[in-house]
Amino acid sequence: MNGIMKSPGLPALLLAAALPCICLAQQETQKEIERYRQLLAEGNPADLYEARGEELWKTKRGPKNASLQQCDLGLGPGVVRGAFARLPRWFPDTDRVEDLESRIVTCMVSLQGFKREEAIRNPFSAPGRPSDLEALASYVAGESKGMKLAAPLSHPKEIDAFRIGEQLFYRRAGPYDFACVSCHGDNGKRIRLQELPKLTDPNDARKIFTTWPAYRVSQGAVRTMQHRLYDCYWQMRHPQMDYASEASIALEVFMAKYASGGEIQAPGLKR
Amino acid sequence: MDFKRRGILKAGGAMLALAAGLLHSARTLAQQWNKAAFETKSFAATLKALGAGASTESNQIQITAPDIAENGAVVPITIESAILRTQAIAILIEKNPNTLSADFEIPEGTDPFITTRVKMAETSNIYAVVRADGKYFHAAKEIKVTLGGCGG
Amino acid sequence: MKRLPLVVLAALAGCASGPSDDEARARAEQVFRESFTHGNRQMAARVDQQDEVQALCTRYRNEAPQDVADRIGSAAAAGIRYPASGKFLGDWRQGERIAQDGYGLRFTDADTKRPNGGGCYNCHRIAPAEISYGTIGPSLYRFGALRGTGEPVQRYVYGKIYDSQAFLACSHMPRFGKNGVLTEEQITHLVALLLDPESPVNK
Amino acid sequence: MADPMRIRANMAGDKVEVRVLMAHEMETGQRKDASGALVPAHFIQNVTVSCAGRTVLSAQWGTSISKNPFMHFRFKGGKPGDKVTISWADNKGERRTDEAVIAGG
Repeated sequence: MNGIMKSPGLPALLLAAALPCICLAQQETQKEIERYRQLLAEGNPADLYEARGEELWKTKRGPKNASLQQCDLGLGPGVVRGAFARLPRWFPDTDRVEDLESRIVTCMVSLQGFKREEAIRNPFSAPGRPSDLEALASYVAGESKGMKLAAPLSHPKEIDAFRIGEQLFYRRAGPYDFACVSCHGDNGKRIRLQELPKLTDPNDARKIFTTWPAYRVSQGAVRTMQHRLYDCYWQMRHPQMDYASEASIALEVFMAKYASGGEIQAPGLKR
Repeated sequence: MDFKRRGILKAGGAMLALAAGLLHSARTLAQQWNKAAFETKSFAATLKALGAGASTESNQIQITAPDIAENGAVVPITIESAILRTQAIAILIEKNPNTLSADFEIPEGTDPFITTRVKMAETSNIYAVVRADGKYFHAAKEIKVTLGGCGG
Repeated sequence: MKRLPLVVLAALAGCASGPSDDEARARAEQVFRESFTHGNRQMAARVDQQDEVQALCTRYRNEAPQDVADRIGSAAAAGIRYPASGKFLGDWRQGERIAQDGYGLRFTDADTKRPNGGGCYNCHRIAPAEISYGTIGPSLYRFGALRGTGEPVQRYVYGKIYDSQAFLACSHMPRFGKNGVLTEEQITHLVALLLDPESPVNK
Repeated sequence: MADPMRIRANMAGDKVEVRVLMAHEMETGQRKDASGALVPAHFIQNVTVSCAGRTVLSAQWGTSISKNPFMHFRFKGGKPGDKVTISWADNKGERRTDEAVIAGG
């Protein structure tokens, strides 16, 4: 909390006295939520998305009737195993820093001949309207499960992206005056019962950043990092963020630095 | 337990042309759907529609489920019956628009144990109803459904 | 949180090597505007421009130096419009509904006639019955019982909701009144939720 | 045609342990879409599991089984190499059948 609350006669110790009994009930709730998550762990519906993504990866599609099996995700054409653990990164062919989703789109355009607007027409699935990008992202992410995140931060454009991401992380705007840091700036904080990672603390960042994309039970779908950012800005009373925008990738580069070394556990399973 | 894709035989729709016996049962599958039971609105009404006269509470039925569900869309629940000759296990969610959620027939040789995931409209009692030797038994557990995140 | 000496604060603000902080901030502003081009135009216009408080809190990462914090605080305090009637206590039942309701000002909230919610439970514990509460803000449970319910406290709570930065510069809490999120009447209902002896908060 | 199920079947002592994930929207008929119209109910009503020509589990489901349904159960009488076949039918007459070979213990 920022500074001591300046207010008439707040006996801070009085409030502190009330805390222990509140905390106890709190731990019960937290323990039960943890149990809820464990009971779900034995079968992650994201597996359905990984299988469909693998199918799509290998299927010839688009004007050029080609598959994505020659896509270079950073470890060479066609190498999928471990590629996600090195993203986001700078790519020589586009001379841009790209994340998992923007790189898949790049390959859909260059290899399969889709126009970019076509490739990103349905980035977020809705009931009865599955998204190829969510399935493809689930498959590629799953191929780095268990590996350590090591997104590079050496190329000048990667450093530039980091610095922009850092500025945006603290940028307060809109009717709620929110920035990312408003919710992700402290350890052990929650919105309702949803714990919030402090994204500039490696201990939190390593455990959380590495679990996206993830199947979200509240949405009955796998959601990617692009959706995560789009959804955050929705809650921050900002307008729709453009899919795979430069700002989204800059924020990912910023977060990836603090999550570096974390074990990839994607696709994850979340509320 | 992660599903290893490679180890699993991936069967496409073509599997439909299976041995006639199975196809036959797949076709008759759809008729056996107890519409009346799935439209009941209370524990008692569901019991009647399932053909149960009375049902006695039993501590031989174990319900494993979280006390608090972070989201009502997916609530994991496991039911295990220690009652001999358990023939069926049903899941009832009292406060849902339709109480009956699922009815599992347990043939000879299959464990009286089932795990699945249900949707809960709000905090409610969940009943596990067991039919054994034609008699009905039940156990109940309250599950709190909370509003996660800052939506709402 | 201990106050850092001014010189350290200034250094912190420009901590990254390479392009100066101002250059990085200008670059970020340009990237920000180019990344919200397909969505709602009015909302984009509003977030493209930061007001002075938002810009200062961003620059100092919510830890403004004392002189800046004092300036923010006094300007905020001066800007609070208290109810002309002088009546701070509304209906705590409506206050509970407003505190539970997170609707309003999102790009999916099409019904502009429906009043905005306050979403207070997202960050605060308030009435004991609600176990799904947040912890970004302090617990407000027994607020009236602990701090009294007289006119000065009513005035403080009204002002804190209207513009939290009048009491804590760069507070995480939105300026509900100042930014036009909640109406005067809605704020009085929230004041009642915290201070009305009959409210479950004080039971 | 719905996506294939993910079936995992392996021996656990003398029993076969099966976990299955099915790709299905499981619409309750109570949900409204973006324009406020009710989305019609679309849910799996019947599930049948067989192994070595014998039905080892059958179920009738209502609208409150979660989307992308999951099931975990055990039965005796199967051995490694046998096939576990799972079929579902939904209220729109759509069907899906998939199978998996029982892995070793």
